[in-house]
Amino acid sequence: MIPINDFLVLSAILFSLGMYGVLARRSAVLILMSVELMLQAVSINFITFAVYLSPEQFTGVIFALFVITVAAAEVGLALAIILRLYRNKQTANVDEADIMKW
Amino acid sequence: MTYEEGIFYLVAAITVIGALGVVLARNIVHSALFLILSLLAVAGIFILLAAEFLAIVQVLIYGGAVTILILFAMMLTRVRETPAAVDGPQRPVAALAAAAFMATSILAVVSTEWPGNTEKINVISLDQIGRALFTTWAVPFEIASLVLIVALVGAIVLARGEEGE
Amino acid sequence: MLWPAMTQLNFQWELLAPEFILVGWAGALVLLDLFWGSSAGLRTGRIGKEPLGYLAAAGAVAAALVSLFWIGDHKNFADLIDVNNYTTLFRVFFGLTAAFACIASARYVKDRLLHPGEYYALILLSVVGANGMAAASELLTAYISLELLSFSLYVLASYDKFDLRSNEGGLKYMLLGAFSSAIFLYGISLVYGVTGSTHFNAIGEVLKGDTSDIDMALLLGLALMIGGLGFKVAAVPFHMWTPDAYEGAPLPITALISALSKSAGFALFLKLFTQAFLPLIDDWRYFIAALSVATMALGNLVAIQQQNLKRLLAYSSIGQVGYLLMGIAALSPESASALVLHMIGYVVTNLAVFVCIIIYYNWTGKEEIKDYAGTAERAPFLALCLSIALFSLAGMPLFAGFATKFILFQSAAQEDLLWLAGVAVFFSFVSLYYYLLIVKEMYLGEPAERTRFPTPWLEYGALSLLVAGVMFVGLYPQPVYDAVEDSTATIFAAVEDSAAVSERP
Amino acid sequence: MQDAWLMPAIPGAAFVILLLFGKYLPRKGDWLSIAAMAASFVIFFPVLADLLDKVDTEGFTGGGKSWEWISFDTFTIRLGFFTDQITIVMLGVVSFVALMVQVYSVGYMKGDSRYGWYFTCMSLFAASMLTLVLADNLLLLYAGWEAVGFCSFLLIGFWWEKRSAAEAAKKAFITTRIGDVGFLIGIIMLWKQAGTFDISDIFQFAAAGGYDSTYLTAAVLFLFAGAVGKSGQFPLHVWLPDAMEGPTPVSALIHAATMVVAGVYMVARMFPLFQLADPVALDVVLGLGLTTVVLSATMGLVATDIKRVIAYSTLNSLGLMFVALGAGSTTGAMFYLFVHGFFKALLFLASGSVIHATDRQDINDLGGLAAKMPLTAAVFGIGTLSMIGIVPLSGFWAKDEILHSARDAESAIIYVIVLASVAVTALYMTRLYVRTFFFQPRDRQAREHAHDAPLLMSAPLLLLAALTLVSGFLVFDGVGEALGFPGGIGKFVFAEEAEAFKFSWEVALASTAVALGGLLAGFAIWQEDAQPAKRLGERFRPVYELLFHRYYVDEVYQWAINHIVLFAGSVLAWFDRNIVNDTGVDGSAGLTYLSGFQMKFLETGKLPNYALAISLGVIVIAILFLVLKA
Amino acid sequence: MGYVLLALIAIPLLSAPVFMAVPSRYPQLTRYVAALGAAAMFALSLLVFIAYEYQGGSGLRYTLQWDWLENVGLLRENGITLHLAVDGIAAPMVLLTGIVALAAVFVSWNINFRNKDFFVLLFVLISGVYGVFVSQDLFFLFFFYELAVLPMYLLIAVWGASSDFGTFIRTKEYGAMKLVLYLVAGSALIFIAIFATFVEADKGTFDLPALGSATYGESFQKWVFPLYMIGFGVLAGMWPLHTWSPDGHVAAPTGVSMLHAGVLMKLGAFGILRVGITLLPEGAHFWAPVLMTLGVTGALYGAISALAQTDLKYMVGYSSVSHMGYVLMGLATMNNIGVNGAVLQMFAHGVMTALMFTNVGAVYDQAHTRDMTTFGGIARRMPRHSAFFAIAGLSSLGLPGLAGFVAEFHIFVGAFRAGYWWAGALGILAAAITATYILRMLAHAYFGPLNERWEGLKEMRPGEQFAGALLIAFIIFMGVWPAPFVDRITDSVKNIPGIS
Repeated sequence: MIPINDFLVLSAILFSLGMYGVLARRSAVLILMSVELMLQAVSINFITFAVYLSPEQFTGVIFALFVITVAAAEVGLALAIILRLYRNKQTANVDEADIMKW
Repeated sequence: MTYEEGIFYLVAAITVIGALGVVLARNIVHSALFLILSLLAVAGIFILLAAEFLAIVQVLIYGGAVTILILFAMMLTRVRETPAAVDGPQRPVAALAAAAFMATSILAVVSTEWPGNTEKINVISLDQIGRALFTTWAVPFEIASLVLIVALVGAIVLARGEEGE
Repeated sequence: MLWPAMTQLNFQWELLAPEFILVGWAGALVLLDLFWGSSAGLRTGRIGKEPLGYLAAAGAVAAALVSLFWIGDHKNFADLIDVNNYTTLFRVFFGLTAAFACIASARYVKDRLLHPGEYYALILLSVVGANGMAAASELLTAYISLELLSFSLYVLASYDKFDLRSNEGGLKYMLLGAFSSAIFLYGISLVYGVTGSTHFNAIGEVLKGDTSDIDMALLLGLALMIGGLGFKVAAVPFHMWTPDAYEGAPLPITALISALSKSAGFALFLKLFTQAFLPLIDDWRYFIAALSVATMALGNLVAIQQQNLKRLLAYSSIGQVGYLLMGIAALSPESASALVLHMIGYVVTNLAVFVCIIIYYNWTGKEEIKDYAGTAERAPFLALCLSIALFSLAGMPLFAGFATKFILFQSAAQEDLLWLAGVAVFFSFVSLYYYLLIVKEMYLGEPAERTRFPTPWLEYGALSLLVAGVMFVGLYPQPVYDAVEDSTATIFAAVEDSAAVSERP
Repeated sequence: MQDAWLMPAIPGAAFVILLLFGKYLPRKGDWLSIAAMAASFVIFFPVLADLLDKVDTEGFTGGGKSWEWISFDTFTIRLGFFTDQITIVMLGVVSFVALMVQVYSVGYMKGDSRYGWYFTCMSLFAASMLTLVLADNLLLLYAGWEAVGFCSFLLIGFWWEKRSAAEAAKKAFITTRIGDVGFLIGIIMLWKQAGTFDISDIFQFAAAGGYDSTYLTAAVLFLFAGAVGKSGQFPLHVWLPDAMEGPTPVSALIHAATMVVAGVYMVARMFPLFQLADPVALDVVLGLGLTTVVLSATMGLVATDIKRVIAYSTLNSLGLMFVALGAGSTTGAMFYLFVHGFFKALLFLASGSVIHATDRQDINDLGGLAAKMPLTAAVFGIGTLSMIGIVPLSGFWAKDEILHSARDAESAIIYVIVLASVAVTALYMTRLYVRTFFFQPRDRQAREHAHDAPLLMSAPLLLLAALTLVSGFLVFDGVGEALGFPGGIGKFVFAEEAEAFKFSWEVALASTAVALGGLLAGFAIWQEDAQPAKRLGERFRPVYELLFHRYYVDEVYQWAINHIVLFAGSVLAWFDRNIVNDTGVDGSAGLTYLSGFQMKFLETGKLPNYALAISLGVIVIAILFLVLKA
Repeated sequence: MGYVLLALIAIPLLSAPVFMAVPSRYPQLTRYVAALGAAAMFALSLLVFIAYEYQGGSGLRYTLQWDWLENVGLLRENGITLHLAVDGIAAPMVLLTGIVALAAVFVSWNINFRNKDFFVLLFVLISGVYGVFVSQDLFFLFFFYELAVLPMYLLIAVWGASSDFGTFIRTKEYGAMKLVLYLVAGSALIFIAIFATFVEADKGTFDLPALGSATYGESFQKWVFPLYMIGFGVLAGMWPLHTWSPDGHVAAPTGVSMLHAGVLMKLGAFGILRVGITLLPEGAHFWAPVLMTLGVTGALYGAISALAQTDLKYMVGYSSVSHMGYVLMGLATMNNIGVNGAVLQMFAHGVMTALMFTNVGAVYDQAHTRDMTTFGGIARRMPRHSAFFAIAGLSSLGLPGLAGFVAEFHIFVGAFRAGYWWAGALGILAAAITATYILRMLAHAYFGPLNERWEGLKEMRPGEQFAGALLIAFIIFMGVWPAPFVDRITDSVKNIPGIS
């Protein structure tokens, strides 16, 4: 069988990559995509723990289900906001959205 | 190495490659495509975890809805496809931070002795999930529906073009 | 611990009545807006929708009143939602907060925003989310409630569609919010992994035992959760969104973010850390204390530099978070009630400040500090109320800030965190400076013109209520404090009773 | 004697009435002030009689009445009034001279815009001075001491519209105040060991050996500092000549007869302590007295203002009194004080008449007044001769006592110096007299209008002159016996350690010779248009300059005040403003502000930076968690 | 009688609505209301002082205790109570407040710009001051302490005056801000000390008598006392934390300066005594030499600085620093004579500095300058004013028969008794320097030939004369017959632990 740590390490890698994406990217859409990667890692974690460690309650699985749902909603909402910004400012680049600072 | 492990490593590799593609690709559309790859691979991981239902959900919601939404958004926002427009000046620091986090989290995960049987995957049936979802977890389920409504209403209110725009 | 069979779970749906009222009311408002607008033929939706705000406020108050029904109860819904004094306190508190936000919104929305029905509906839904955060006894419910609150606020923050600052603030708020909730979730997943449960009490039960095997993942998870919650309550260094979101959001929403989001965050923070992580307090105490110091320092020092009143209030609210975090760092029954007491005092005061600013904005459309020059002459009552509220924020006597800060700091000192109390006192002193700058502008500045502003009776009424609240808490906090202590006592009692969790109805 | 307290109380009451209602009283209430003073003087006689009755009683050390003022715990202050032999001498002088001066003032001050205020101050002065004299404890003594200083301030600055008067008043008060610093320290030092302010209790305590010798020496030296200031001894003598800015009767009363001798009185009063202390204490008294004698005598030679010359003579006399004290002769000092009160008041009042009549007070503007003002010239002459020390005027007898004690002192130089000072005194007093009353007037106009003072002003002059003539005889046993105190004033004053009147032809002849020599030399030098004096002045130009500039002491002080005290003040003010405030206070505020200014740039407005902050926060917490746990 | 104390706090606070009710177009009515309120306070203060029985007993009189917050959180039975009482130390302070408040109202008579607001704020200030003096609960003591600071900013910044001194400018906003921040900074330390005290006492109450009966460890006392000392010391103008005082006084309107220098600064010294020394006697003993040094330094430093000032208000401001230095010296003696002296000096300085500010204000109102070098001979035009000023000055330089002497004398004696002979001697020297600057000022500004520029000056207003006369009456009363004060003060000082 596959040891639990393999999944967890994969999840950690995925999460870190997502984090990197959020930090390094300039496009709002790309940042959003990176966040999705992080959420994927979370889902993997939840399911892994559920199936390995607490199958009798499998809260993890349910949790993962909710994470995916929320993530989808999040994408929809975020894209609407990005679109709004783009309409007003003709950019989806987060670096350029800095009229408010200091 | 059992064949299961073999498959796992393969799928995991695809996942990671996809993820790398998402965060590294210079072309934003490529990133989106990599994302699809990665998402699908994660669905594969779910299957390896015996959570087929979630894999399906994953494919449907992510592979379908989300990615299409993202591609739409890309087209609507006509992102300039220069590398400079894609990556920020913060890349080196970002890489360091992400690496540090990765090291920390992997270390933490590996050095933890998980309580319970860490070798055996337990199958959780769809029946169980469905039952739990509508009884035990009814409240979060309903709140989640509110979340979706909010997102929906919000997206409409915000994205909708107004008179005179 | 055994997972109770489903049949043992309590499904008294009436326990969730306030939330049902809120949701129903929200739906009704959307519909009302839809039909009212078209039937009146006012298609722009800009005129005549003012009463919607008052209706929404009525809904929020109704929810608050209904929740009073469960005073003294110790019930839970499906082991996910606690209905006890803690929940009741926050339900009432959130309901009233939202009601004031709605009243303050009415004129503002009428003048400046589209889609009022949805606007008020979202406010009511955000209250549902906030209620859920305070009531949840389990992480999934807490998380999903948190997202409900956040989503509502994301939308509301971006609600001024044609204002670049609103767009930008909303975007930052949303993306960072998503990022931080990913972090929070990752933390939850790790904690879930090591404890096998998402129930606060169950987690606490596990952590009471020997945790040396699972320390690494557990602490990593804890760090991530602190990050996620820190974002929600705007603790340094997770606070960066706050000034921008505050500045960008429509004014009533800024008020809502500062009041509702923050206090809901703390309600969850407090409950989670009390019921789940109290056994590890020696591990995390000093981190929270450090966050607290950093938060107070940055919030108050940077606030000095601000020109924009909303932004200043954002930083000042960050500073306040620093004080509130002391209550977590010193976590004990006393400090918990002190924290909640201070939070209530702070939120009431802050709402008063925002109502003042909104009134002023409705008059002039300005929100820079220098625009307040001579307000004392043009609107003496407003200037007086704003001064009182600002002095309260600075912790001056007669007003809520003094008594509640005193109690909060004392509770930290009691838990061997005298140094932290000292730092807090110092920054509280720094804060007086920038509050005084506003007072100075109002009383010493030369007004642009000398005419009096028209009196907005309703808003002034709300303002008077809030200022009365500020004075009440400042002059006679006993009833509020008693109520707060009754409520926080329940979450600590739950810790002690957690062994008997399965015997619950 | 129990009721000696009435003596200050009556003028005190008069003061209060005058202060509050003076404006509404007829004649601005001058009569009230004088009546009060007269009543006070009348009371002096029963008090004296009472004392004379009791003075022979065994173990008599004086007596009086006291009230509790402050009391708590072990700390009690009783304020009371007390009479003994020393007091009575001073009381006589004060009450009599004060009465004379007030009567004189009615004429002298007539028409002044602040006529009523003048008498108000005079009443206050009389009350304070009598309190000082009668005080049975050091605190009340100090209170009286300060109060007379304050009155002196008010009266020197009486014509405060004159810049010089305002300045002189200020100078007088501050200079004496410097001495009072020491005085108060001394008082508290004495209290600290004895636990009481009561003078007789302190004596008992000291006699019982309660004070350590060094400690006591320090304490009495501090006390003496007060006397130095009050009695114008070097180096705090500078205020007295300037004090002549006040109305002349004031100079007569305060700056000649009473207040300035308070220092002598106080030292005499506390003399038992001086004796118990290390001899150094008395040496200091003597040394400063001697220095003052020398300085004032020489400065008197070149001063041209009548009043200033007399003021130098006052300094001179005060110096002599301290010499006597330093040499251990309280009798000499007190006796000189007694007679000095009369003849110096006389001199001042007479000079007041001159000034009143001519409106001039520079001797270079005067001259030849004897014919116009015969009475004034006569009484002035009596005063002058007494001051010079010519037999049989009172000054002679008193000075003789002092010369005796100086001769008995350790060093012959003292005797020589005192003798020399007698000569110099004779010289400048002669100069003063000659220049004022004889020869050609230098300002004819002034002479034209000159006339003797009216009766009201002359009567005090005559009375004082009479006393100047006879009071010296009190030293004789016979005189004393006739008056009720056998043994003369010497025995009377210090019944315990009576000092008999000393007389030796040797000293008397020496002093008379020297005095006459000075007198004749003075007459020779300053006759007619004073050519010899001018020649001498040219010849010894530097000496003249030195004397004319009063040894540059005032200049040095002024320089010190300007360049050290005020400079220190401005440095401190600068320090306070720029270092303490602008750097220390505003600086730390600025630092806070600046740190906020730096911190605000953390908020870059760029989302990735925000995300980075979140990540780093989480990572740092996580790593620290793990490191700390591991 | 406890209700009298409550009334002292409540009258000024409850006057606020009354003031609000007065229409703005009747400024005169506002003044009458203010005068009435102040007169009532004065009468009650006098009552409190006179009726205080000082023979025997615990020292607390007129106790009134109302529950405020208890059995909740950290608080146990009687956790925080509105516990009002006076003791022999508070009684003269209450009287002082009454006197100065009444005088300040009359001096502020001619404030026309928004005089309603002015009196409201002024009365809040007065309420805070009374509160501190009569509180027997640490929380409320601090509450009122801050309350007294609260209105200061507006009082100074709105009704104050900026000054241009050529080389530097002190705006009223600066003075106000500095004053308020300084005082709050000081109270920050007190805050911390109170927390520590509460924890250490472990009584679950802030009641001062209860806290007084607790035991505090020696090391605890040693580190907490300086917090109280410095924290309260700021308000007491303790060197080198005094700079708010001259600048603040200069910027403030006259009535506020009077209250501030006259009463508010006393709160600091009062706090050190009532809280610091009473609760932590061992700490006080340990730190007494430091306090003594600071006190002496302040006395000398203030006096010398005053010497260099040409601005009348700065001079008075620095003289306040100097005199508060005496108060601290008195406290540092830790014996009953010195502490008595300190309290006496609080009263004496309060009255005389109020008088000084009255005078400075009177002349400034007409001349619009306070530069003493530009004056000269104005005693001719304003004789009463000059006499008042002179009396204030003489009291401050310690002329026997006036209040200042009695107080300073006690302090010096106390210092000598405690073995601080050097401090006593320097203190006396500082008094001599005081004489120098007071007389310099009088000679420069009031005496000498009348400067033509000031021909038009008039005598000060009747209201100011009344205020002055009131203050002088007490200066003389205390100077001549201090026993009523001393008896009351002693009654309580002897109960303070650690005072020998």
